[in-house]
Amino acid sequence: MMEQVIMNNLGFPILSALIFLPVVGAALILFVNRSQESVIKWFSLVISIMTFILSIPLFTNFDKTTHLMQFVERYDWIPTWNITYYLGLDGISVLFVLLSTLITILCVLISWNAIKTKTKEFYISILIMEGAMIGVFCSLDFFLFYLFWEAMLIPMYLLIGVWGGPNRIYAAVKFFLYTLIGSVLMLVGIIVLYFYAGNTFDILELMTKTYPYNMQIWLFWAFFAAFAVKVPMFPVHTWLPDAHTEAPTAGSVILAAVLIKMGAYGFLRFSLPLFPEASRAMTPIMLLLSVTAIIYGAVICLAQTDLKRLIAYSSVSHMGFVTLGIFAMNAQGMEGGILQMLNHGVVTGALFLSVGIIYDRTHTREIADYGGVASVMPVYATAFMIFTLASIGLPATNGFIGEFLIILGGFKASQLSGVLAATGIIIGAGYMLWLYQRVFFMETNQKVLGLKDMDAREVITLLPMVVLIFWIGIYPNTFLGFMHESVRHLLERVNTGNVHEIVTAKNIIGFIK
Amino acid sequence: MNNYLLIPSLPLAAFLINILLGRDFLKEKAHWTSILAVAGSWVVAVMTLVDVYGGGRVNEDLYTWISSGGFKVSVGFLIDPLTAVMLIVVTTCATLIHIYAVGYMHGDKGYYRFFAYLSLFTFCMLMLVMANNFLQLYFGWEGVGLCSYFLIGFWFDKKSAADAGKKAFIVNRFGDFGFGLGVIMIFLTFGTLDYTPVFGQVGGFALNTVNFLGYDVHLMTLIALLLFCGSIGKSAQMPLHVWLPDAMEGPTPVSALIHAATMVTAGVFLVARCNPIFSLSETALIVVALIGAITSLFAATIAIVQNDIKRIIAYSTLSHLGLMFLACGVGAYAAGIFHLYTHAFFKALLFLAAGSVIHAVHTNDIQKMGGLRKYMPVTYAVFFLAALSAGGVPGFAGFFSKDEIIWLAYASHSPVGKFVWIIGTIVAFFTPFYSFRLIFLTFHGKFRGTHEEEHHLHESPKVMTIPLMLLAIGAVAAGWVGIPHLLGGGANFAEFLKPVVGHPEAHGTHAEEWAVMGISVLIGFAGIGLAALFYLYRPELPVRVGQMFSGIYKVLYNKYYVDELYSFIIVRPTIWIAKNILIGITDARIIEAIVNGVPNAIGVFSQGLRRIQTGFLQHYATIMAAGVLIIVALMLLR
Amino acid sequence: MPIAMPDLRPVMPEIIMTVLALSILMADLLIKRKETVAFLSIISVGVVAYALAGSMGTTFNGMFVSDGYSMFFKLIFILNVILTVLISVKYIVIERVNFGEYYSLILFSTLGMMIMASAGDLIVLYLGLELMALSTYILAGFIRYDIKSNEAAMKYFLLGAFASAFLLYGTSMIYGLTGTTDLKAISAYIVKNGLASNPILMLSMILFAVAFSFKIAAVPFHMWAPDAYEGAPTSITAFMSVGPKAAGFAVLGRVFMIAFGTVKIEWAGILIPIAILTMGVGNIVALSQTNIKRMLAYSSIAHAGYMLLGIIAGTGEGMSSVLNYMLIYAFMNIGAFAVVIMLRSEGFKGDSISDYEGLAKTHPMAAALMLVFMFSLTGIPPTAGFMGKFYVFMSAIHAGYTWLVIIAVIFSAISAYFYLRIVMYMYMKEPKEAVQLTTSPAIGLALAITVTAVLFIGILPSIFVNFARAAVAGF
Amino acid sequence: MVPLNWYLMLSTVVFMIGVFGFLTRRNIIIMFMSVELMLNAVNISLVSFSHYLQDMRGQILVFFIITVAAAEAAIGLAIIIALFRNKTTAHVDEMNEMKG
Repeated sequence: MMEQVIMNNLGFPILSALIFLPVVGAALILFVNRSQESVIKWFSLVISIMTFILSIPLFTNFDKTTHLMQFVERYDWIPTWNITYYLGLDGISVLFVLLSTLITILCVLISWNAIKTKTKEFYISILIMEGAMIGVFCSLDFFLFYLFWEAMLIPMYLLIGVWGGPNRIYAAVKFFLYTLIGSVLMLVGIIVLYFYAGNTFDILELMTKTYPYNMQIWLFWAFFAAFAVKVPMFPVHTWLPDAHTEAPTAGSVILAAVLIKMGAYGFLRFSLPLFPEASRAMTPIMLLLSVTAIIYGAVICLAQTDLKRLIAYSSVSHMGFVTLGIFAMNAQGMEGGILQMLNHGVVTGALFLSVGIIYDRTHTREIADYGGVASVMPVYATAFMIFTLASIGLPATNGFIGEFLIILGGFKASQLSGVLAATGIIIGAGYMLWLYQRVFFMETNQKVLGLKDMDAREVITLLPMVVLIFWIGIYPNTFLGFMHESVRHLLERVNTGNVHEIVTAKNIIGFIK
Repeated sequence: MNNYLLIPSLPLAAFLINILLGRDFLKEKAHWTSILAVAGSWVVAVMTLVDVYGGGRVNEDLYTWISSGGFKVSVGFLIDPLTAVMLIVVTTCATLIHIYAVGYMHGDKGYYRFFAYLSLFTFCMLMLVMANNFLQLYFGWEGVGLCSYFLIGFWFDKKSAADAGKKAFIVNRFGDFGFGLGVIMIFLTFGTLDYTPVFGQVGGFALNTVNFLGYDVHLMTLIALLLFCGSIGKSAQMPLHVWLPDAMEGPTPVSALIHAATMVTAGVFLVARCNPIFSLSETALIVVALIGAITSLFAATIAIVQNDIKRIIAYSTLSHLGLMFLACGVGAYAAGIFHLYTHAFFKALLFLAAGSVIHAVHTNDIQKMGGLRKYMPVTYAVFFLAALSAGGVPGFAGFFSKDEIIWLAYASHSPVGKFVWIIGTIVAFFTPFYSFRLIFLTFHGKFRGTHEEEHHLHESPKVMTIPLMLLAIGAVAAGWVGIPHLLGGGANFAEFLKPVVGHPEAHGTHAEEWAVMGISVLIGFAGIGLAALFYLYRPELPVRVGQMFSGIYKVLYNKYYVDELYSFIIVRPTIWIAKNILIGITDARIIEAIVNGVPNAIGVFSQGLRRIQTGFLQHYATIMAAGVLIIVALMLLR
Repeated sequence: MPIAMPDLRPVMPEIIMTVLALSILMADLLIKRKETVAFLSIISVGVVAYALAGSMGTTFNGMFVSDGYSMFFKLIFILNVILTVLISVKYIVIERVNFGEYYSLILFSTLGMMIMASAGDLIVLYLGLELMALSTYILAGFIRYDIKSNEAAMKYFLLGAFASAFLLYGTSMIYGLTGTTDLKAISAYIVKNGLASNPILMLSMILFAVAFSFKIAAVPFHMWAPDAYEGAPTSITAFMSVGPKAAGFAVLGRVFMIAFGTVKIEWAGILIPIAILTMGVGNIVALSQTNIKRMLAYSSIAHAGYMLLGIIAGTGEGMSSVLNYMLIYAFMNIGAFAVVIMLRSEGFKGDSISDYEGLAKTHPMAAALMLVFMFSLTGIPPTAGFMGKFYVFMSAIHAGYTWLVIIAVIFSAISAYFYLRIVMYMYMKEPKEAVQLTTSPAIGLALAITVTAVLFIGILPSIFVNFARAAVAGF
Repeated sequence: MVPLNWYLMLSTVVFMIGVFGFLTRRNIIIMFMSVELMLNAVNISLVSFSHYLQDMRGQILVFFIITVAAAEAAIGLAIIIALFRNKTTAHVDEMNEMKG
């Protein structure tokens, strides 16, 4: 059975090009002499910019009036297992491809002077990472998806482990093992689905089937293992602070901006439509975990003394919002969730970029080593303030739109989770402003005296983020417009089938409502 | 009226110009952009007022802001009498304070930044009052909060300033938490967030109840109280008042504009704006009235013992805001707004005059002032006028609005009407008392600072005194637009707002009205008299009284220990939990223990398993043989 | 009685192999340059590979079967020879054991494997197995002056002989029970006489399982492997980790699928605990190794565990997944050993994991290759290792062993730790001392072949999977 | 006629003796002899089966086993000699260079 999709009609295979341009670029870097660092850097920059330019048609030519997959490419790949090379985008995934291409440019820029050893391998890793990330969002074949999903681990492991901080090896291994253990369970789930659905990995076709309830339940948890770790949801979040803290700036940015989005994306793309009944039955548990993550992450931030660790825990909190929105199972929650994924990518990405900028100067992440930075680096302080405000969800920044929609959706789904999630916003303001105060305000710390304000490269790195923050904050419909149809379709799918409730779910419903 | 968009856009443009170009290009000329912009807004606002007076209304959507599923909200503008009044209040005060700030902030290294923030604030405040839906209101609401944060912490290298800014923002977030939920409830109830359809439909929901977190509650009460949470935060009512006194860390023009005239009154505006909802819930109104009354009294009592000139005025502001809520709570929304309007003038004036004083003596402590009258005659004069107005001396602006509130409280249906009237009257004693205590301590007597300081005393420059004088006109005359029928006026202000907020029914005779007015006026004069006695003629008395009631004095001086209480029950426990339980136990001892413990256990297990591989051939063979036997045994057991 | 000449075509590759191996043994006396011998042995296996093409068929009354299945394994063996020889050329010079017998022994061992793969009768199976084993014992102890090598050979030899005895005991039982040693006939006899739950049959299956488990180094019959792998010359470790293992799987598959195919449930019950133990012990003990050869030994044990899953599945898909895995394993494992060998230089052992510290800085190319092999052994896409595991898991799940696969994937995730440790040492630590790499065109070629194959199969596995499928089609 | 079972029992007993010998003796040569004992046990059973089944296969296999055992002995002794040269002992307990 062939599902209805819109084949790519741009005249060139845009998605393949997006995936393979960086990979080919990385392969070409292999042939550059490692002593020619500036050639490597410029070449990577050009490749990443070309990829970004190449991704612009996705933004301009996307048909927002349909939920069907677009820009679809499909070729036989491994006919033995009925595996196809099947790419396509819908409203849920398209924005993340754009985010990935943008973030990569910024990562190349921010690493310009920060990476001094093994430059060649670094840029190869970044570019391969980009290809894999785009691949994850484009794949419509489960096998292909899994391939990219896992392949991503390699460059990320290297990014953290090779160019990271003092405790980088522990962090890298933790990251790798945590995510790997989650994903291998998903692999088992994928194979089970394959056989149940009649030997196909075609995601769209898999979605047209219905699966027995008990199977849905355990597959839901198998997938949960993979996605929850990536998100990361409470209580499997502890790899994130370590990974973020130790990773080099570019690594943290990719991790925050794109990688952890994939968990939430996985829920949207796979868990919900494939196991609608199980997802509905598990909603209370998911809401509980989300709300816990929101408050837990936020409260922990209050006691952090490490700049990156604080932002990492804030990611746990913010991603709690995302999963809350997704499992609210209504249009506002879900669209808010998707938008918040994007927002979090932009804002936390920007925060990590900013931390990187100052880390390059001071080489310390201890908040106590800062103070009064606003006096010496006013432009930087302004940029950081904008990101802080977006992070605490001030109206007219992107954070507000996402969080408001999520709380609205969450409140609709379960009043208590909406209310509790809203408390996360209060605490969020608390830790972010306190952080800002300790770093930027008060008397100028001796250690930051005489720091130079941002140079042009750094300003250019942060500028797109600032623009996006206000763009989404002031005119979010540009972005929300992409997802309306797809979310509507997804919700229809989720709300089909019988209502099953298992005992635990019932109990927890009782607890939450 | 088509140019109403200019009102917010001019300050926005000024903000953008100043923030982008101010540091490198405009520098000490930055004020020009901001002043021109806000003056432009004022002109348009006046034109708008004229239009509205002539019956003109605007309710237009500019563009769709957010749309998701059934949720759709626009950026849109509503201009009706209430908006028009607020526009005038905001733009007038803002213009004068901008001008004043030119002198006050002269030479500050953040000069351009200051004006940029002021413009941004003006923009947000205007968006707040001009919104035609709740979400845009929320936008302005948070926006002004942000500017308040920026401006309180303007001198961010001072820890106290940075702390105060942060505190203001976070305390406000507590209120906004409720406000936001209120907005969500409104959407879930009405399916829209636009004022017009929401207020149009409220009647239909008058008796509905809703299950909220397991409790069945009256829908309108719930919504009204949630919204009121926002007001409590923004207008610094009990129990979220703690941020306002600290906010005095900001430059004085900021205190005048944001923490007296405009932003803090947004809470009153919100209640007035949502009067259709509040009016449907008697419970909510009672809560509003009581919180207003209690705050009013509470703040007034604190004000009488404070020594920081700005803090005294800040507590006075709290007290007056309480009165406004008191008015709203008894259904007299127009009176509340009227007081908001007069208060904006006299309170801004008080602050600016205080600023002028601080500018001269470089301290906030009134115990170190005294006798300034002869050095700063203009400041003294306007301060005096403002105090008269604030104290409710007949003829001055404050008198008319305050009197209306007290009368309507007395005459209202509200079950707590009489109670809040009593409190209002008590406050009417305290207000002039602390105002004049302030005047007497500051301007009369002998200068109590050093000789060196005395040498530097001087009147402020023209750019500061002229706005003072202009505001003084307002402080004296602003009330004349609302002279009650009783005194032969037309109560025009209330009439003007009637289409929006209606008119409360007053039950009482003219005689009663006279009596109520007379009592409050007399008690007000008593307050002035007592202040004169204490601080002009018998300065040793207050010390003796303080000693006599040292317990009470200490409680008042320490602001009832509310800050300490919050720190003790909220701030410190939260951080303690974060440090010791979440990081210390959950993350480290439970999750990380498992996360690291399992691999460590596997590692230990691995080491153990390694030992089986002893290197001795016999052991290998034995294990093989044992393996065979075990498999055989397994098969036999099967 | 007319003497009928048996059909020799199916056995022709083996005959050619015998002749060539003997010739090389002779030629060694004349040729001074041992590289030439190496080259000749590669040519020889090339000829054998060519001869394979026309060898389909059964001969000697079904004692010798040359079908797709055996063909596939023989290709793996030939590949194994080629790669082993390529990585040996320089290495045995460094170890000062540059003798021509080395190559002929490899060829003889391979001949034994080929016979095993084609065995249609237990007698032939035994002969092949012993030919393989005896040659390998010598190879393991090839560095005569090295105590470790001696010890490796001794342990391997004694335990191997011990295990052979079990095999023979099992064979005699089956023979006594069914009166035949022909695999097809055994199967027919079992079906005809309803012997499914016969205890003697059971016992003999257990003994076969034990003997084959020994060859594939499955727990608890793996004990020889770490020591033999560590002590043997590294090139022979590579050879042993692929050849005898593959041969072991070849006979395991053929005996259990053909002779005992009808009592699958019974032997699955034997193999499942073995598989779980193999994956568990292999992966877990590998975690705490400090010698890379030893670590790879445990890794090879663990991989045997994964492959057992395919056998346990007991389906054609399962078998073909094992074949596929074996092929992939040959590439990635020998590739890894090739890098290990490069680190061995005059006066430097280079087999400790800490020797890899900072390799990425001193020898980025070698480190990158090792990285690919390590990720492939872990099973991270897009490398061949992932495809191999994926296929095995898929077939096991299809056969209904989902729970077993869950155990396998968790162990596979644990295995990431020790493979990544190598990567971590190479990339994330600073070099302690300058490690000299011993390179040669031969080893370069071997690495090129293996890394290309690992990446190619990782991206386009179709050809190989189809090949493996076709191989078991005639089963 | 001697019943088959008697032969089989003998075979089993010899096999077990071989196994225990292998497990308990420490001298490599004796251990190797134990293995030979095990092989001979198999030979006994094969020959007896062959006799009772009136089938030649068993005996053919026995010939092969004897031959292979001879080869095995040659190789085994060679390995032992190589070892003895380096270690001057034939005691397995002293051979645990590699473990863990």
